[in-house]
Amino acid sequence: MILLLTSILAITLRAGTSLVFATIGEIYTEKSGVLNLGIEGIMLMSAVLSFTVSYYTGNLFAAVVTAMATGAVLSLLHAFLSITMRAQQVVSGLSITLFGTGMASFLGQTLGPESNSGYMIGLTAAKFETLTIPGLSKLPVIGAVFNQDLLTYIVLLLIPVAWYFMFRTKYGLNLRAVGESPQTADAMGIDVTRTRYIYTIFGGIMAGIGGAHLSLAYTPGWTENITGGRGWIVIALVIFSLWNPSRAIWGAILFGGINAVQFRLQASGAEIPAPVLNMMPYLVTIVVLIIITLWENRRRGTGTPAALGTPYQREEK
Amino acid sequence: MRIHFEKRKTYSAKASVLTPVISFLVSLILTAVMLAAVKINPAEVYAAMFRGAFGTWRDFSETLVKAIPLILTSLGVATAFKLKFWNIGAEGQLVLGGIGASWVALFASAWLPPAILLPAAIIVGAVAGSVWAGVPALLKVKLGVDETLTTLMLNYVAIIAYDGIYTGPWRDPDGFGFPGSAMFPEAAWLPRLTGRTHAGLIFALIIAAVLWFAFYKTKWGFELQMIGNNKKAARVLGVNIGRNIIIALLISGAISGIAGACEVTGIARRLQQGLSLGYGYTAIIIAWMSRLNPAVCIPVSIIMAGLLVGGDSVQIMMGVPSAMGQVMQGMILFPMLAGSIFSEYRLRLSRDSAATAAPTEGGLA
Amino acid sequence: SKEEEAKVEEKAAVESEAADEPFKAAFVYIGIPGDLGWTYEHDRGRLAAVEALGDKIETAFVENVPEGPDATRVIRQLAQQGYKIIFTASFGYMDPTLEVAAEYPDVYFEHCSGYKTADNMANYFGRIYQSRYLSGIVAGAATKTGVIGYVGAFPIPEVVRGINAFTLGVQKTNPDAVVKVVWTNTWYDPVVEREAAVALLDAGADVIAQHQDTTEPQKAAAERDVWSIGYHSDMAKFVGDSVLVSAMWEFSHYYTTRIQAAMDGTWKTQSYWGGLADGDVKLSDFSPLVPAEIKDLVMAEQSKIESGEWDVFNGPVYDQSGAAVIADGAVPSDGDLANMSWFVKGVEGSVNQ
Amino acid sequence: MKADDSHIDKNSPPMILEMRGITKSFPGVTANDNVNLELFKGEVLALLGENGAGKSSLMNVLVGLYRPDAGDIYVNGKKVHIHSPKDSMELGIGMVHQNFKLVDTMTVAENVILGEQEQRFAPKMKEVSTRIREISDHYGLNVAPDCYISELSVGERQRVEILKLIYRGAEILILDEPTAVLTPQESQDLYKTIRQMTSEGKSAIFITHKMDEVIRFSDWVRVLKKGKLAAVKRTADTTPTELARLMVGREVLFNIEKDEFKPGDTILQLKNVELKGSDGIKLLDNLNFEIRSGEILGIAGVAGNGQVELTEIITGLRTIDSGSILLNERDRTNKSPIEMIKSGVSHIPSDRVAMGIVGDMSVANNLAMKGYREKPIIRGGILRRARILDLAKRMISVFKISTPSTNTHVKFLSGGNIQKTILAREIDACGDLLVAAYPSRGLDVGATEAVRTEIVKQRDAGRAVLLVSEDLDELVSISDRIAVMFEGKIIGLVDSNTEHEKIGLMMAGIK
Ligand SMILES: Nc1ncnc2c1ncn2[C@@H]1O[C@H](COP(=O)(O)OP(=O)(O)OP(=O)(O)O)[C@@H](O)[C@H]1O
Ligand SMILES: Nc1ncnc2c1ncn2[C@@H]1O[C@H](COP(=O)(O)OP(=O)(O)OP(=O)(O)O)[C@@H](O)[C@H]1O
Ligand SMILES: [Mg+2]
Ligand SMILES: [Mg+2]
Repeated sequence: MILLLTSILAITLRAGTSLVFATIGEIYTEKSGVLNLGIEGIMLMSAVLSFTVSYYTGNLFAAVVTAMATGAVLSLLHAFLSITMRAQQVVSGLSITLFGTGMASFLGQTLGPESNSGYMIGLTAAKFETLTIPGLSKLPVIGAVFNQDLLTYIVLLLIPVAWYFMFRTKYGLNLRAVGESPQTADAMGIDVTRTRYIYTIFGGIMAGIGGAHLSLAYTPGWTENITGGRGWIVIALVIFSLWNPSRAIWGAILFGGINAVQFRLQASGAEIPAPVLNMMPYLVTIVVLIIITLWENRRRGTGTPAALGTPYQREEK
Repeated sequence: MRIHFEKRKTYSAKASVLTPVISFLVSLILTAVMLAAVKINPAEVYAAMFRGAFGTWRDFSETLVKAIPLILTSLGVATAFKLKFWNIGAEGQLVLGGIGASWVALFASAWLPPAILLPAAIIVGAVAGSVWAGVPALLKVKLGVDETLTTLMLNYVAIIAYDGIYTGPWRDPDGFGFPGSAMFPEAAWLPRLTGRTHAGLIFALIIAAVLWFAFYKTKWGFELQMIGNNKKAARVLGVNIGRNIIIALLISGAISGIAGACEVTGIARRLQQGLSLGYGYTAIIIAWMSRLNPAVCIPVSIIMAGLLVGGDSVQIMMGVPSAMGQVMQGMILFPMLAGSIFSEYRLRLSRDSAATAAPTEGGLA
Repeated sequence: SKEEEAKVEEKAAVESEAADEPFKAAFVYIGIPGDLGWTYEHDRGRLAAVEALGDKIETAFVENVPEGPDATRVIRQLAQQGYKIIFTASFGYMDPTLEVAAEYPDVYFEHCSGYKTADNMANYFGRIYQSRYLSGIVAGAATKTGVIGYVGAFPIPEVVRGINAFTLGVQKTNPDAVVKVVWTNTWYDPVVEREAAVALLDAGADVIAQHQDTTEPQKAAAERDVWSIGYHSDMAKFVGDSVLVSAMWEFSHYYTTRIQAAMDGTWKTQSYWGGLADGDVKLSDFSPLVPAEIKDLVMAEQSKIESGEWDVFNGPVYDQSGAAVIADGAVPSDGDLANMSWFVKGVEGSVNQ
Repeated sequence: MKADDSHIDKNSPPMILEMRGITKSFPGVTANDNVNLELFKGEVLALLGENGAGKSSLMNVLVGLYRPDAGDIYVNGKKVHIHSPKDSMELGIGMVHQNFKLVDTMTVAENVILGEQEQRFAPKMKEVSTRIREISDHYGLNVAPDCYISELSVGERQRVEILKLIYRGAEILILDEPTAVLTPQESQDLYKTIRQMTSEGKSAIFITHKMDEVIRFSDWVRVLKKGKLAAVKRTADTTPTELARLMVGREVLFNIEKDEFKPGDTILQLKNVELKGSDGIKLLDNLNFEIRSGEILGIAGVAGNGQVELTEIITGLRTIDSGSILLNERDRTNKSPIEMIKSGVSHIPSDRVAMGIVGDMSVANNLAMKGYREKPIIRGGILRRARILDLAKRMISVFKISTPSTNTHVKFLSGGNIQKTILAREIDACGDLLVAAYPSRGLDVGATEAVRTEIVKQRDAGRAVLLVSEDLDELVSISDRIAVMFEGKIIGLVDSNTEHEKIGLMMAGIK
């Protein structure tokens, strides 16, 4: 039992890492008032490009930096379209996803070596290995936490930092104000446009790292559609977290964990039809959201940034 | 010198026609540059795309085949978006519509007179789609649960259920165990108009017309507009918001459900792999590009379908990877999005008294 | 009508074709040739045909064609473009192929993995279960825990048959071993496939087999330093020696002969289900980790099957409840095999009906 | 405008701020046309003008929210470039906006330090709170630093806004209609605070529509008219009547004429009405009263004592926990808003922009938002645009709504015209009862006059009116009876000629 829990926790954290990176990033983006539905495309592009860099240079650092740069560039495009050009954020994000998905697939078929007919698929490259922390990793259940790859450790540390930054620092305060009431933020001397650009790009960078975690650590290598739609799950997890980075981990655990649990149920010979079990992560997410909505509504409201999705311009009524 | 956008006092008709045209041209140029960069001849690509999508009557009819579900789902999406209800579950609602219609076609033929089998299938499909949209609507209205998440999650649930059904219980008993239901009885086939273009096109056009009328000419549309723009005021003015959301979402889901029902009764005529092709997501783009105007949804859907169909032709005729099709769609949308600002704003150049000033909001320094 | 016009145009195009122009063959794929799985194998077959027939033929493929309404259009466009033989390589293309075949009687159509035929439409598939059986022998010999994990996509007969054949092979070397099955409800999702494999590994499996489209289950096994069995292609190339052996497709022979037949005008419709003997399915090279005596055993079994004296599902075969579904000495028909929706004894899991 | 300088005499304190030739136009309107302004150290300047005269625009230019088309600003005699509120704050200029600039989901303390440059990386909220308390104590701005804005009353929010400025060391305070939402007592306190600050050397500009405030609390008055500077006066040398005439260009009636009080049948009756909040506290406590036809019942009270809730239960926006509501002797307890509308209840809501209009729809549509359900606008299920336009044109002329066109989005209208739009719509559809909450809040003298006149006209026509207001003058001048609310109870029901002091005491809970 303990062993089972340890193993579920271990895979859950691993599975959740890319989700948490991207979710934290998107929480920040949305808190500034910008909705970025391009996460899926960003994650895919970052996954393929970081893997390519890892393949050719063997340098994981360079690979992750590439992923971050990819995320930054694509989210900059989104920022330009939705903040400066005031385009529909929903469509802009979806277009980024369209473009990113296609481009990632195209690059995955062209960047590879001649010997592999240009494909990146099927190659192996430097990847993030599991770094076992001696001693701690032997603990029951909790040990799973100390048996992860570098990016997972980073994300675990990042969660409290992201929470602290958002809720305890002046920059976090300014950020929340921009998403909640850009008019107020502007009147208080906060540069709304700049803030939105910064956090949209930050969100892209984080999604980029999330993509890199897939191709460099969790499922090392490049496979078509490596994300399997996780960019959309990220959008759901942001809502699920009620825009609080400290809750991102629970969403990811729920989501990654339920899959781990449902496959284990199947493996243990449970008599529940497989499709019903396969639906579990989605159904449970809905049910849990209902519960926390009821709970949070009573306490303080759900944290949805009031100005989410609305462009802001001074001198405009 | 300072460049900034100034809101137009009145909506400019000229700008609203010119803008998309110019944006589209810019799109073509940018995409051409990108294609040339990866050593693909853009002129050939465009020619192949155009020929593939609109070249012959037959090609155009295939484009229409693709446009039908896009029109219907984008109408469904637009109905919900009118109320600022972010229904991104059109995909799941379409799938449920397909399942519902298939259920009638497969199992009700035993006791339903053939004449009403097809209408019954479409209606049940619509109802199934309605239910799938109604649940998030109820959760939103009664409990305040965010609809973006619930509608998205229900897409996955619908697709898993659908996969489970045609590979499992509804599998054709004479199909050697292969996935997919039995063929529907002919009474449940949606008639075809030309080529494979089926009567779903007529539904799409009728629904678009009805919705257009409802949005702009009826009390209900007036109330939708009120709710969509200011919920609080609408409530004060006696509009029942909860009920309107639920009604609109039932309609929204029903339209997407009809899309699914038409797909199964008009194209495959059985329940099998290939119902969920992402129409419900493309519909979101179309609805927005059409500014939620049902009449505009039709041409935009046809253009979008043309892009998709043409993309395949490019692959066939030029051996360009299929991924390029998606890349091009994105590339075409970006300038269109950037250009959308010009129908409401105009670019103004002004002399700035303090030329060295730091850039501020609203200004692109 | 417009349709007739189109056909006339088409005829004209065909007739104007000079005799020395290459014969055009097209392939419709569900994935991309770089998927290292199903589509990769078909494309290997296509390239082999090009190799064999040289510039007498010209081939093209269309990738990522979704099953459903798009397939019909793509197939029709290929026919319109003057392709004389069109291979459609996914189950869901069956009806679309049939539909277009009816419109283009002069074009030959070949559909893979279905069951419908027409005068100008054949179907073809391979008895991959035979390779699965052989790979099961290797897995049975390898397992120490007596638990083998099997990641399955959907509980359809093709997958079930593979699991059963594999299990029978396992029992050849390890009669008490169990094959645990989990269903992912997806053909292709690297992350989900991996998670399913890890769940099986946690349940004690030390060999992982799969019916999926990526190599993730095998990779997950390799990361735990246990073994796996490949499918589709020789997965050892991408994962390493921990892939003991792979059950492989081999379409080169079929594609070459059928295109040749079409060129010669000797093409006839058929329902083709080739096996080891025909060279349409095979086993990859063994990993160095496989002991020689097991290799010998596998070879012996292979020649027994190739010779036709025995096949995998010759009775008796018992289902999970212990009942002899295929009686002692009975030989199931191809129809029975095609319809298989029950698990043999030794499989842990359920075929949900 | 050289003439301007004439008012500066040699004894004037040093000029701390000067705006010269400010011009600012929006598509279609020139909000400020070559406007000059001077402010002297330690003095208070009142800015007057009709709704839409350009007062807020001028101040927004000053704090860097609007970019002027022309003009210069001098602070302490030095020309400055103000491009954003950050710049103005650095110059010690701070503004309390007409529409509060507060983030509802944050605490008072968080709002106070929002955007503050010098703040440390991770602000020590304890220290901030302590500092806020010091300031509160010093200036009598009582507010709890850890409260969420969403939990505060408007008066408290107002104080937070001022706290923000003081906290940042503003030397020049701009207050845009600070008292529009305050009770007389709160207004008094506010001006006391301002006076205290000016006595410490700070200066202030305030905008208001209340003439008595101008006379009592300012040193200088500037009047804007249609974007132009119309007059500059020393407060001591002018009178309310003169100021009103300068603003509006005609004489303004401060006393509304009305017919003799001849109440008819009972229209609205409340019996033992009780309403509880989510925390179980009684928001309305055993309310019993009636309003007769031809009567205006004024509701007085300090904001937050149940007045808004009272209007909401009568208009169906909230359901009561016990008791009953009768309209024309029919039980209408806990009916929905639409049922109340159909029973003949009209409603001018307390927050006109948030609850009264749909900003992104046209003026015509907004005017039709009551009538769209019925003939002649709807016929055979079809909405007839032409009828909507007819209706709109009629209302626009009857109620003198000033709008560029019937097609203009209503959000672009001035506050007064937005209120007139609501009034027109509600009165046109009114049956027997008109519920008006703060109908003249933020309106200029002319518009206020128009609104009050209209309400009295409804009474004279035999309707029953429930009028909630914080403005005692308004209540006294147009109500027939006044009910004073305190902590959800009606603490007294008095005649309208009861003296102010007595009502004021009751508002504080003292009978
Ligand atoms: N951001 C803006 N966009 C367009 N027009 C504006 C904007 N701000 C103000 N205006 C217009 O400029 C004119 C002056 O408005 P302003 O708000 O300065 O008036 P005001 O004197 O403050 O009126 P009130 O007493 O109602 O507050 C009005 O016609 C108004 O509609
Ligand atoms: N009553 C409230 N009303 C509005 N916003 C609130 C309220 N309470 C908290 N918040 C917002 O939420 C933010 C986070 O609050 P807090 O620091 O308590 O979060 P937390 O400790 O992460 O919450 P939890 O641990 O309960 O999930 C606050 O800074 C504030 O902006
Ligand atoms: Mg103002
Ligand atoms: Mg104003």
